Amino acid sequence: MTALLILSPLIMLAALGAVWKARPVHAGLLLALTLSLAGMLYIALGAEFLGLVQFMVYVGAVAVLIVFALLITRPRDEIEEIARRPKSVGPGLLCTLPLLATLLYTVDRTLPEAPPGTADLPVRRIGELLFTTHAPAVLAVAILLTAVMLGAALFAREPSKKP
Amino acid sequence: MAEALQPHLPTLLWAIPLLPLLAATAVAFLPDARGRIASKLAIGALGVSCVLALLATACTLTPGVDKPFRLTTSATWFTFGESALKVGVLLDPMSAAMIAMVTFVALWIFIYSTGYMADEKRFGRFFGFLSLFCGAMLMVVLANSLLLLFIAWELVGLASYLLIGFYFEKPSAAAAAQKAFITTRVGDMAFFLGMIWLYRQTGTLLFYDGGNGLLESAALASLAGTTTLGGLTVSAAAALLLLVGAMGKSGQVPLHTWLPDAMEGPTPVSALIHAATMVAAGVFMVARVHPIFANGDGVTTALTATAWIGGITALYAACVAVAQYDFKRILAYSTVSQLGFMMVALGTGGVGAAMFHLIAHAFFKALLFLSAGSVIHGCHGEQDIRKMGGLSKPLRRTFLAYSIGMMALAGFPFLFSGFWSKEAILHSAEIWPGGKGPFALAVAAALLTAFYMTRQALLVFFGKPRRPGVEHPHESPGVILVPLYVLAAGAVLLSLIATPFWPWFEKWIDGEAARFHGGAFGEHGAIGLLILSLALVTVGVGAGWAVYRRVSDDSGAPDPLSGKLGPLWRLLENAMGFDALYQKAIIGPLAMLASLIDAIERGILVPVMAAGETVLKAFGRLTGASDERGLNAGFDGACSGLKRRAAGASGAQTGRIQSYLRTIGLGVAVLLVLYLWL
Amino acid sequence: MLLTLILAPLAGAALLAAWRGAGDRAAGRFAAWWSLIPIVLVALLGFRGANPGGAMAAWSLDWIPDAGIALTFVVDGTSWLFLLLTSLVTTFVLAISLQKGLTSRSYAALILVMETMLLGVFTARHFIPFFLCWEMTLIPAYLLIRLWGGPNAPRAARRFFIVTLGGGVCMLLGFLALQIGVGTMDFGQLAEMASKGDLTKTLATAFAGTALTGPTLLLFVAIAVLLGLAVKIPIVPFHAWLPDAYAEAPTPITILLTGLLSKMGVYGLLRVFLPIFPETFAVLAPWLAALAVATVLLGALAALAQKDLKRILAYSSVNHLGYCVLAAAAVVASQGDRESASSAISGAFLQAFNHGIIASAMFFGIAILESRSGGRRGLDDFGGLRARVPVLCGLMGLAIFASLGLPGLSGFIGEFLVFNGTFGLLPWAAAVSVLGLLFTAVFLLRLIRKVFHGPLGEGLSTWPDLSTAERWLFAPVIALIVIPGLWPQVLLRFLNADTLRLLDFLKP
Amino acid sequence: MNPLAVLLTLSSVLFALGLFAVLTRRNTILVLVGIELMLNAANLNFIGFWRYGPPDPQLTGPMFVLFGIAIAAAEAAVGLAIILMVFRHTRSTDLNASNSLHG
Amino acid sequence: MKTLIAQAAEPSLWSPEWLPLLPKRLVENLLEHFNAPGWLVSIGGIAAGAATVLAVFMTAFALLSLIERKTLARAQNRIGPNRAGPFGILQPVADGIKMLTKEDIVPAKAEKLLHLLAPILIVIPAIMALGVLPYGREWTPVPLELGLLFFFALGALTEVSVFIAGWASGSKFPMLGAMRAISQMVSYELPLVLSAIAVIMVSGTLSLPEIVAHQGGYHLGFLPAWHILTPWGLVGGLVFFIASIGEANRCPFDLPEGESEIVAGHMTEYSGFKYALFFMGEYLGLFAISGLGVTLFLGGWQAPFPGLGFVPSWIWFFAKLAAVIFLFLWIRATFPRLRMDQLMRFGWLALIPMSLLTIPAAGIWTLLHRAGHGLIAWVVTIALLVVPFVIMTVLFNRGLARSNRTYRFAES
Repeated sequence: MTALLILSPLIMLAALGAVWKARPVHAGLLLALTLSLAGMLYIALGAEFLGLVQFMVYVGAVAVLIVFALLITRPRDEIEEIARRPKSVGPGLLCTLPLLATLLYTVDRTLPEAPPGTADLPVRRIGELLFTTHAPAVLAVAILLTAVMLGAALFAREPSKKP
Repeated sequence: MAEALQPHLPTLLWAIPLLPLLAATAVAFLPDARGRIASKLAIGALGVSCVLALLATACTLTPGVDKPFRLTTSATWFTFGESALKVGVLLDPMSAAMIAMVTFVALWIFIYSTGYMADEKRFGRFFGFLSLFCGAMLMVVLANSLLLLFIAWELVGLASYLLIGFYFEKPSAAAAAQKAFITTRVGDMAFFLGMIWLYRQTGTLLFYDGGNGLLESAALASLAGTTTLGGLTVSAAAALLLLVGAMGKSGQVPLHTWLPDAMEGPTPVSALIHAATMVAAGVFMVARVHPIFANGDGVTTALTATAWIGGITALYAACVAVAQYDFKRILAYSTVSQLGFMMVALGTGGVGAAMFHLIAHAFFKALLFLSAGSVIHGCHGEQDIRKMGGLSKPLRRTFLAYSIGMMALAGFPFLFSGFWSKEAILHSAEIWPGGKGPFALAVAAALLTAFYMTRQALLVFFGKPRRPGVEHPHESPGVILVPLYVLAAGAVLLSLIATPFWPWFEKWIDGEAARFHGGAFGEHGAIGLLILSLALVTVGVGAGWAVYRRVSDDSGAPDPLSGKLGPLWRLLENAMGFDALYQKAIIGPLAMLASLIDAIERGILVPVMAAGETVLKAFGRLTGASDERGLNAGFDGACSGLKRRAAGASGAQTGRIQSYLRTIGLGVAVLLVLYLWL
Repeated sequence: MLLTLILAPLAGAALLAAWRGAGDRAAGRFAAWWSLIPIVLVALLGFRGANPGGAMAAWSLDWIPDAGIALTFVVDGTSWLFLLLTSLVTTFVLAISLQKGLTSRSYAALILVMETMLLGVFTARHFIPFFLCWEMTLIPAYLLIRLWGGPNAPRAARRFFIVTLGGGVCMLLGFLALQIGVGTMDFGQLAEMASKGDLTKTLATAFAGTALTGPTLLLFVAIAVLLGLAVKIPIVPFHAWLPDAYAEAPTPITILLTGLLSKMGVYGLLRVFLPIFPETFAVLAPWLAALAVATVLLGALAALAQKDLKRILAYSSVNHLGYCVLAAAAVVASQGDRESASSAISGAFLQAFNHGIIASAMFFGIAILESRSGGRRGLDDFGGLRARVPVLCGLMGLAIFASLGLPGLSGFIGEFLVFNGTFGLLPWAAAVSVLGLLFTAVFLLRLIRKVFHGPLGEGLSTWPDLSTAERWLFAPVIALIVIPGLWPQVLLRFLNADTLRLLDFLKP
Repeated sequence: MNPLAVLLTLSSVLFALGLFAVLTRRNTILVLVGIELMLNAANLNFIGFWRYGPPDPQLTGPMFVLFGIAIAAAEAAVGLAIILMVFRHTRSTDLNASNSLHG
Repeated sequence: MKTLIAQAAEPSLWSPEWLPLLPKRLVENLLEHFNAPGWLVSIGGIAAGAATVLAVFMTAFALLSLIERKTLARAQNRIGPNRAGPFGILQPVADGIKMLTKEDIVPAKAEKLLHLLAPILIVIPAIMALGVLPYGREWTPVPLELGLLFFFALGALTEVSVFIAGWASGSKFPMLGAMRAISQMVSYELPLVLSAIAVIMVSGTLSLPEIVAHQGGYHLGFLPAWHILTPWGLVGGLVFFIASIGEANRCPFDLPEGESEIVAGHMTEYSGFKYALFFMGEYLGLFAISGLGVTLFLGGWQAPFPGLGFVPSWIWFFAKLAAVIFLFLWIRATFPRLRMDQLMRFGWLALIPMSLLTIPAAGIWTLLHRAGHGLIAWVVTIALLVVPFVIMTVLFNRGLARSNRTYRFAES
């Protein structure tokens, strides 16, 4: 609970920064921060495995990929980059705020008293489930990832310069 | 020796036909340039087969046993449904005599061929085909199953086809090959039907199978017990069908026409296939299934038919042979005639006589053909006897061998196997209770045989060389001559084992021990028959001598007889017009029928189909048009109106995803607000 | 495994479709190699053998359970034989197309699609997948004839398509009637009902309004189904589409048509029609036997009158498949003569298989002649070729002799079994049909004489003999002609159990 | 205070922030950042309900998160690859620059 | 956070096996003696344990910086540092003093905060990673249940910090260096993790002490049951080793900081203490990853021969670690630096396929061993690994011979 109370505001702040920061790289790094904080939150909640996976995948792969892409696609003049605050904030807020309000309202209204819950996430059990109950899903994800790997490599390849 | 061999006999028996077949297969893969190797391979395989065959024959000579030696093996070839089809080999005196003869004669003909065909481009191929033939022929004689016999029978036909068509560049050879195959196939189809009929009736195709075989009592009783159309027993009907098969193969009238044409093949082929062995397969087959033919009371329909057909063939072919000019054609017709003799013997119950004549004929007819080959070889390929004459000097050694064969065929007394075998046949025909017709026909044929052989001998070897004719005839090399003498010796020596004094051969075939019997001539009027034979030979040879003693030197001069016989001569010259008859009565109508069917196909069926198609097409056009004019037009109009109106509305589409998303989001937000708060 | 087998060619076709940059030869080579996959799978199935229930492999999916429509595919020995034939012939066709420079990407892909459909037909045990595959073979076949065929190909292809489609529609109508009347289109269930005699009763109740009796109704249904099969086999007089289609199609495709497509008809007749309509078939049997005899004789005689080598062989195919129909007619006439009936059934299947192989070899020979002579294939265009191309002549001769039923080669076994079975049951039909065997020999030997024998024809003196590639292409087919001829058990062992099972359905 | 409520609030806020980023950021990559945030919010929910829900031997929540993470990685990779391709064409990552589908 | 409590009843405080835990236990005993609360005791214990590890590796770091220079010098026929102290043994001290006293320069265009953060972010994960390794039978500073996963998760952080370092410097060379470093680390992290998966499959656990325990015992009485001595383990270990060279940016994969091309990569704009931190981070990372390699494949603290159990287990660990580190140095002295495209090509086309192959091989190995077919397992796994290896070698070499030289990553 303590960790939750400490981490939640941090996560929100970091996420806010990721959304609002003008420089894309800052936003990307803040996303990494957000995600790693979320990973810590998972660990604090007892899901160490998920937390560590979150670290590995989100921080180690996704976030890095994003900042990497940001670097590659840097525009020629950096002034343009600085000017890129979020645009049409009004409509954005108009969409987002009712949603947020609804969500919070619903949480507030419908939530029963939380039971003490279980904090045990046995990795062995995860493994068993993955390769028994969820084996087809694992297979599907494996195929998906392979396809993604090949596809991404194909997409991102420099178009071959034919004479 | 024979005892030591006994346990291995089944294997050895299979090996006898398979060795030449394997050699043929191997030769098939050799290139043409390796002809010498091919010939050595073929001769080697056949030599081993020959040794094995003689050993096997030796095994059947067990004296003192009062029932025929019979060794059978069988194995399941395939199963269909629950039924198994068995094939096997059979060794009894009949097949033993045949394998010994086939391998021995064939071996010498092989050797002869290495000389005769030496200049041939496709030398190796030739030996491959010969090997194939020998293997198949041996399979025919060894088969213990009608099916296996039929299979080998057809393979023999294939080999014959290939060898007749060996000079396929010649259209006549190609046509002769096709004719041979198709004519024999007519018989084969009857054989096929007969075989299937027997199989359906008895459930087996094995000849001897420990009491369950086709030729054993149970099956025979079943065959005789069922009658079919025309009041014939199944036995008779099937036997007649088999007889048709035998007629095709053995060139009996009216399926004989292919055999003279088959002389288009190389001479060794004529000797081996179309004189000694294959054409005798029909006779052998009838002899093999003789129990079916003779299945019934007394003189059965099948036997009668066999005897009459044999007699007619014998006389017919002898007549035709008188009026031929081609060296080999004369011999071919003589073969047909002699096969007729064998059929007479079979029809009149003389299986032993028929088999003996078969073996003896194989020797002396092979000898005659080989001599003919030697003559043709020496005359640079000339085959017309009118252009020869006086060859006894330049071709003295050939002439010697030829004269032995000629005398055997003509039935010169005592020293020659032909005399004794013909004697036995006439004897069998004479005592036949079914009538004297076949006997009379055979006697007439025997007379003519002596006549036309004398004619041939005189025209070819005596007198002076005719002009225009053969220039510089020369003697053949030793490799050609040695086989001649070997066969000549055989033709003479065979006469020792089947005289009435010591009828060893016939008894052996029947499975009895032979005794020396000095008084044989005293029985059944045999002495009279002997005198008749002597008279026939004398008259025949004398008449020949009288007519052809002095023939003009001009090779263009007509035959002395042609003037006297007039139109009859021309009829004989054309072999009584069988070919023309078939052309008009069968081939022509068949071709017309085929064209008619083709015309119906193209003229009626296809137009019907096309008409149906047109109807469909018209329907399609109609619906298409209605779609085009009616439905589509209306739809297009509606669409274009809609398009115009839509153009105005498309301004809202900015192409910016986020503006779309925002719109969606606003919508969702409004919905949420409505849903939750109102 | 079965599904993999059926879909493997389709996957190959899909890959070809996706491979945009493929050159013609590359595509052809790919397809030929790819088509080895079904062969390997079929061989594996064969090695695995059948389980006691008789099925080597099975796959089923309740596709539309409400309508009782299931995608059921089963391989038993008989199906296996046809699968083998299909996979072998397809590979052969792809290989010779490649060798003759005919292939292109779409060509190879269409052939592969066709293979999948054929595999489906030969394994389907429910009418819906059966019929889907059955009709789907038409589209690739049509396109292949239409696009790669001779000058009159469009017309021939159109007729082929329309006539066979018409037959298919008849068949569909028949089975729809069964679906409406009986409520199932599963072959196994229908056969089960038929053997209990329920089919007639149920049909009569369902169509009570038509005032027709059950047997009459069943007769209509059976005739409708039979029409579809008759067009495909084809039985005289429904064969009119065939000579043109065979002659106009490019020769490899002709191999497909005769080697595989016509086998669908035979397969359907014996495996589908026979068990479901045994009694009706028995009523129809004399007529069918007459038609079969007509097919045999007419095919042979018509072949005698042809001048085009491919048309000769086309009619020869008609003739040979006539024996299969004859056997089928004999089977229903058996009335308990199990041995004859099993002989006829085995014979028909063997004949179908062997004809597929032999026809492949013969048409391949024609294809070689065509490519050497620049497209000529008239009977009189050649002559004396045996001197120039002895190997081709020898191999072609082997195929021809197998075709005319020379013992020791595969064609004989089928014919022997067919006649053996037929003679016991329909002796006259058998006796008359034997004439067909004779005529077959006549026109085939005439072919040899005109093409290979005699003096060398004009302009043929420069012909090369078979290349190594052509020899290797011939080799497997020739092996498949020789080996089953000497050792028929190699094929029959797959058939026997099924034959007996099929007979059990016919028990009165 | 109810820990679940805290978690859900957090996730709601994260989701809203992510949505806001998606709707307003002009750099396509940062739109992707927003999407990642939203996904993470969803994951957080799953974990929250697993942690403070009835015991579940099937571990549905964590399994879902696991797959979610894997698919998010895939989605990011493909998304970035697409963005790179677009960037090569237009030399810009501005989402509004790729509006060639406008009406 | 849950920890694996696997420590048995404690024997004498001074036994050699327990020697490394002495500080921790002393502090704990002391605190307990003063009746400190439980959490304080454990925190004190952890701090003392961490301090022990840190002290050990700081010393090792200092020594290694010297030994590396000495070894390289020997390899290049030089003498190496020999001025400070006997045999130059005081050289690290001298270096340290120099580093600390240098001016700390921050470029004008740099992002100040991130620029400061980067070196710290590099060191911290390295130290944390060192905390989970099992150094001895009784000595695992923080015995996590998910130790291996934890280790790799920390590895992810390194990439971010390298990126920050490169980007925050605000100049070209660090940027390029960072991009190289990241692409390299991402590429080489994959084979690293994949080859570890085989180990996880066979030992069935993510806990590092358990993995080491699993490698206890001897085949045939003398052959240690280390993973490296199985076919898949050999391949996996080699892949792991090569990938760890790449992951640690060591020669011949040291392109990100290749001085001849881009000065010093992402460290170009750093000086003084920050530079020292980077340096330290790299060396600690090297220790950590080598330690992990030793743990996963070389049997951790297990003795190489039976009968050597009397030697304290942590001595074995450090001996193996030293051997591996020496291998790193040796390779650095031997091989030339690769080109970027060669590096990527090698990583994706050679290491990843081979590491992928170890996974089925390990699976088959386990299954067959469970079924009792040890010999078959050898044959099958060897075939499974060798055949594709040969094929790949052929293909790889053929491709190399033909490929054009492209400098794709230098373009943008």
